[in-house]
Amino acid sequence: MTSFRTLAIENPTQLLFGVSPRPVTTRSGMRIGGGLVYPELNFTLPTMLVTEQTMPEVLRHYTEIVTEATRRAAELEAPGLLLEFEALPPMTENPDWGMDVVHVLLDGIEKGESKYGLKAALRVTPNDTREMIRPPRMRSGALYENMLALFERSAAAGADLLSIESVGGKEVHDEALVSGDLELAIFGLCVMGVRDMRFLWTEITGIARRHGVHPAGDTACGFANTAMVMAEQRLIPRVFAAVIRAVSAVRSLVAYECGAVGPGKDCGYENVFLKAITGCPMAMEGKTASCAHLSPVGNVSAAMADTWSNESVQNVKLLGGMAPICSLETLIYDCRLMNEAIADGPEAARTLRDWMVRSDARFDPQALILTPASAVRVARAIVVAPNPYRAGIAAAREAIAILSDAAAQGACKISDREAVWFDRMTDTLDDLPSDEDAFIERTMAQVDRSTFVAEDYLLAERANA
Amino acid sequence: MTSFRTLAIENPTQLLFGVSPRPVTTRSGMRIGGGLVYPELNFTLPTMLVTEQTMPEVLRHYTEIVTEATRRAAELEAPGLLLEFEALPPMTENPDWGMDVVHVLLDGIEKGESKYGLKAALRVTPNDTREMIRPPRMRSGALYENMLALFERSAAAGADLLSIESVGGKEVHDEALVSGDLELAIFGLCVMGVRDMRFLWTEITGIARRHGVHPAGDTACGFANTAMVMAEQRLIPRVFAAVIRAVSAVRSLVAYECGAVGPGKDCGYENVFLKAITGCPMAMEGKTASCAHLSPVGNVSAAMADTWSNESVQNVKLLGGMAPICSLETLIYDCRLMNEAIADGPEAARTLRDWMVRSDARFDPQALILTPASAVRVARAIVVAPNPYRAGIAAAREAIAILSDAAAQGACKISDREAVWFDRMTDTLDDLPSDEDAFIERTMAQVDRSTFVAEDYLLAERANA
Amino acid sequence: MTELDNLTEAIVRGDRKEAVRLTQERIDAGDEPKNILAALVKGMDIVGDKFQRQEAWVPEMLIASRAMSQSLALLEPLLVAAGIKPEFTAVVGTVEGDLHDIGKNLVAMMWRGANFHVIDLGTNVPSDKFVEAAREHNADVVGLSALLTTTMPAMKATIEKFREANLPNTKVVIGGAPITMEFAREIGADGFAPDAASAVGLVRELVGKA
Amino acid sequence: MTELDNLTEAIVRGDRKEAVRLTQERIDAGDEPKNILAALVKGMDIVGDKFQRQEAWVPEMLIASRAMSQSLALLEPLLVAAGIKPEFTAVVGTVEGDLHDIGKNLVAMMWRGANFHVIDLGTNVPSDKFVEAAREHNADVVGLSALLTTTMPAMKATIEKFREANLPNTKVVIGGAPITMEFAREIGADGFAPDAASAVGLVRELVGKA
Ligand SMILES: [Zn+2]
Ligand SMILES: [Zn+2]
Ligand SMILES: [Zn+2]
Repeated sequence: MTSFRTLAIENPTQLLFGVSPRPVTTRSGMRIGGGLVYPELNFTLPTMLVTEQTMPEVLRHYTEIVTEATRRAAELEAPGLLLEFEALPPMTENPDWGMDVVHVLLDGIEKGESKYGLKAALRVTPNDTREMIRPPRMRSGALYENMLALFERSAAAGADLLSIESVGGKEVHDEALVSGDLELAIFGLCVMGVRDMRFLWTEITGIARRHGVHPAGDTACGFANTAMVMAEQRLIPRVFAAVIRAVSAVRSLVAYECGAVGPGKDCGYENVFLKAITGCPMAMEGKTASCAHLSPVGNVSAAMADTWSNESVQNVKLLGGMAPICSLETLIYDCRLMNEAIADGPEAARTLRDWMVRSDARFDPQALILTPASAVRVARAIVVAPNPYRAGIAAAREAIAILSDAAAQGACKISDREAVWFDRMTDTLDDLPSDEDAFIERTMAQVDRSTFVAEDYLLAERANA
Repeated sequence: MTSFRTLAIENPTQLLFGVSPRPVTTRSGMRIGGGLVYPELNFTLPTMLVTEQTMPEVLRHYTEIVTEATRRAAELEAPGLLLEFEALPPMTENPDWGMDVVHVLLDGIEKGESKYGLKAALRVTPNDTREMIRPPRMRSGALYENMLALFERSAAAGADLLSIESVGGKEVHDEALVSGDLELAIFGLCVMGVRDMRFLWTEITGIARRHGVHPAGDTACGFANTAMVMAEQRLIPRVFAAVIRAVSAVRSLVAYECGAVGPGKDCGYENVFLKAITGCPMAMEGKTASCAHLSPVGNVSAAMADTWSNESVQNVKLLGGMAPICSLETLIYDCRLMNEAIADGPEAARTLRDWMVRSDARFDPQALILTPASAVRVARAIVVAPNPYRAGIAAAREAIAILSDAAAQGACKISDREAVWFDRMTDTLDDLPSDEDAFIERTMAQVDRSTFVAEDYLLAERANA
Repeated sequence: MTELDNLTEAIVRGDRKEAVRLTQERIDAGDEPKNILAALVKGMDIVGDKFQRQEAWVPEMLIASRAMSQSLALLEPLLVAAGIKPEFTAVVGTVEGDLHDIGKNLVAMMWRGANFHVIDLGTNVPSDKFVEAAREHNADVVGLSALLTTTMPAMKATIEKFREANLPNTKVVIGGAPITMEFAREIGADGFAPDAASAVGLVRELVGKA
Repeated sequence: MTELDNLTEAIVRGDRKEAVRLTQERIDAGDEPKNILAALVKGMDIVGDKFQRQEAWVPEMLIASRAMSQSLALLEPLLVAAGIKPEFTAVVGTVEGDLHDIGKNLVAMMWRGANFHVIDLGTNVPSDKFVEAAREHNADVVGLSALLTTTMPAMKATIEKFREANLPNTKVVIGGAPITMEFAREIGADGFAPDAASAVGLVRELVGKA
């Protein structure tokens, strides 16, 4: 396991879209992070059941999507196209169904290549179906086995990239969000989440290695994006969500410690910290993912993107065509613009990047925390910490410092009823023990242990303590 | 009637998004063309009938749209929001229904202003329902009267901007497109179209003046966008569609000759020529209108935009929310980016503009013809011509020169089977008489006169000749 | 300010200890249980209003809700003895195939705060289980939640089960990110709440006026 | 290369004069009308193939189609005398409320090129008129076109009229920008063409094999 003790990118000026120190090359020759931003198209079914009976129609949808997407990408002369197949739960529970879709997509990519010379690649993202039972079993059972089977068989079939939105720790983190409890959030992310990801990503990178494909990365979707959506609905403070984002990087980083190479998953906005730490290329999503969710980070999220995604859209008809193709069109033009700037050299690209950053950073703390300057500060706090727990605290403290400084200077709009949370969160952090064991001891005594299986997190002894 | 003999913007470097010599100020204080690009949101009903019975549901949709749009625009702190109500034919045929929608939207705008302090404005675009009968009656009849009634009543109710996608000349222009007939296209656009627009826009500007609102502008949607869509489907050559675009400017210009002040209608890509000629601000649409149609001009179309539109999207649910709100989100972020560039001064804004231009111009002649350099050249050809007919020929010749030069220099990808059309189109132009009367005489002898009513175009004598 | 006003205030502040102390004090003082209950519900109403006006966050509502729960626990035996029942009985759960808690939990919290008796079936709940629970508890309302578009059909199936089961006094309402009014109408739901905050008003309107 | 090959070639080039001249020549030479017809149809097939391979534009197809029409006009009396009928009879039109011609015209052109007898009802066509025309001409196929989402319901209404009218030998197919396979299935259309080029194959498959 790699331990990242220094930053791959020390200087915020080097944090830039399309460029990363460790590019990832697909079999078709796309060099992700090698000087071009590529569109990453996501898509899902219209509202319908996935069953044995509906599988023919399911496959018809995916066939249509890949056929039309490769055609349109070729028409617009995209330098490459990344497709993400984010499985639906029944497809992970029944890997045969999932593999039917994988084959349809790989076939379509191959046809696109032979027909148009289009470079394309596939990311396969099985669901973390382990949580289908409560409390979830994280390291055994049929759900776990089937999930791994879909990874293994997708890799064997030739999927370029493997990803997941893993959920270990979510058992307590939902509660942490609803109650605005930073301590519990750190426990969910930096203790439970980290332990689960170490286990899971050792498996995934092993599978990838055996089949010569790329273990790409994870995302704190179920954690930090849930926080973002709740903040967007004004349920929880945006400053709290921004701090959660910073802390979530400690969890998502584990994939890279276990050997992931990027591009990190699109919805992991914490990828900005991970890019600074690991130098791996990152997928990002923002304004062109509005089909999937609104957000306060529409432009700033593109500032360091190596692939640019629409997150998810149902295969329904819009006036302009099927929705995934409409999304792809916009993504390709977004990428063209960034690639034109790159073509004028890093100084020019930085000009565009800085407009993206300035566009959002003054309106919302969640945007401010994603700027290159913030990214490097939080990333550094993480790598110098002695362990993930302390990294979580350090990330939170650094985020609070960044945000409260900006609030004080009027550089970011933060209302009074949000600003009171700075002290509240700082008090929480001040109250935490510096020793991880002591923290675990203390938190295990308080949490609702019925929601998770302690031994799956190597916490069984603590549970009995 | 103003006759434009010189260009308002002589220098391509001055053709820039967000800035125009003659800004238009809405009652809410938005200064369109005054240094900010504003989002212009378009929306339409999901697939449903519009009848007396369904009108309550119709109004529920529009209420939802305006309520959510103003709220999201305020949340994202948009400096202003332009809403376009593009009527559906039954709403123009029954102005009572159209006005019900206008009132819902104006109410929603007012609430948005009082609730959030949001600046917003409404563009009302009745349908050109005159073509509901064939051959259409252009200057009389119930269809015509109801259309004008919707204009008049919308203006009286306080709609800020009046627009239309007028169709005079389309009776022959469809045929011109399908048969690749440039002569007939010039007749449809520069003889029939111009004559109809002189009549219609005198009416519209009169109405606007009486009510103190802005006559905004027209679009060659039914002409040049039909050509673009056909070219995108590989039905007709892209170079032919690009030339049609240039010629269409002669027709759309008539609105401004009659007193229109902008912003020109979003889907009128010929607005780039009109901005150079008139100095009026212009609405444009591109990559973020992929919900309505795909196009080869996703970025270049933003280069001179004063409002930035999504063209049209049905009020259906996407994962991220109702589709119009998803569109709005992306538009606002697009505008933020452009406005950040403007904030750094004209030189910086031009940098962004030039990336937008370069992004598309080398891939497609339809993009190349919309660049600032092309825009000024075509615009100049138009204003120095003695009459609309000769302006059409001059615009076509200039467009062909721009495109064939670029093809020769490898500056724009134009295939051999497209390039043969340069000579073909030039031969057609060479064969045309220089005298407009002679042209009319000759063409009237050939066209299918059953498709239009000659006297409605002041062509009756020619018809009898 | 009366002692009951102070109790209301303690709920609003989410001051659990003070709320419990004041509740016990009022019980000991012999106040009418229904008046003490009213003071608690009033506190939650104030918090709910502040939340709707964006003056309070969910975490603050949650703290208030916990203060209310503990106070209510003290009061419960007296309410039972006095024959005072919760305003409504509600069953909530996330439909089969869907594991999303938060929206459902927020609705449960809002309903509890309004003094509904809430039975929370959790996530990934089969349709039969909703019907059973509704029958067993004689529920006034059942709330179905879904976040995935792929589980929206499970919502439809659950509503069909309710129609078959013929429980005319039980209203079935739905909510969740992908749900629209149209969908609710299409599948024959009795009501639809676009967000947790409007779930209380929905039930009061649907059931309360019936 | 035979004389009939030359005729095919003239059609492909869209050389109307030469096509007409060669047709008359072949008639005068006493060639079998059905062979002359085959040469014409073959020309259009070649143009259609070129179009599908993106080697020809619609304007070129249109020119070829006009050359074929004029040649066919010469041939028509002989075909009638020989009892040779067009392969299929088709009715096309744009549905009520919709004025868009071009897509419908392209389909008509493709069908004519394939030697279908085509009755074009124009745009904004009420549903009854479609049914009447289909009955009158004993149409094998009716093509409904719509470009507006607001006129898609008119498509549905027209198909319902056809079902009421009970014309079992008439297939109703639909097309237009907003139309999907799903919509076609939903409203009970017999077929759906995503573009004009595929409209010929669709009819041959639907009707030809019946
Ligand atoms: Zn995600
Ligand atoms: Zn238009
Ligand atoms: Zn429009």
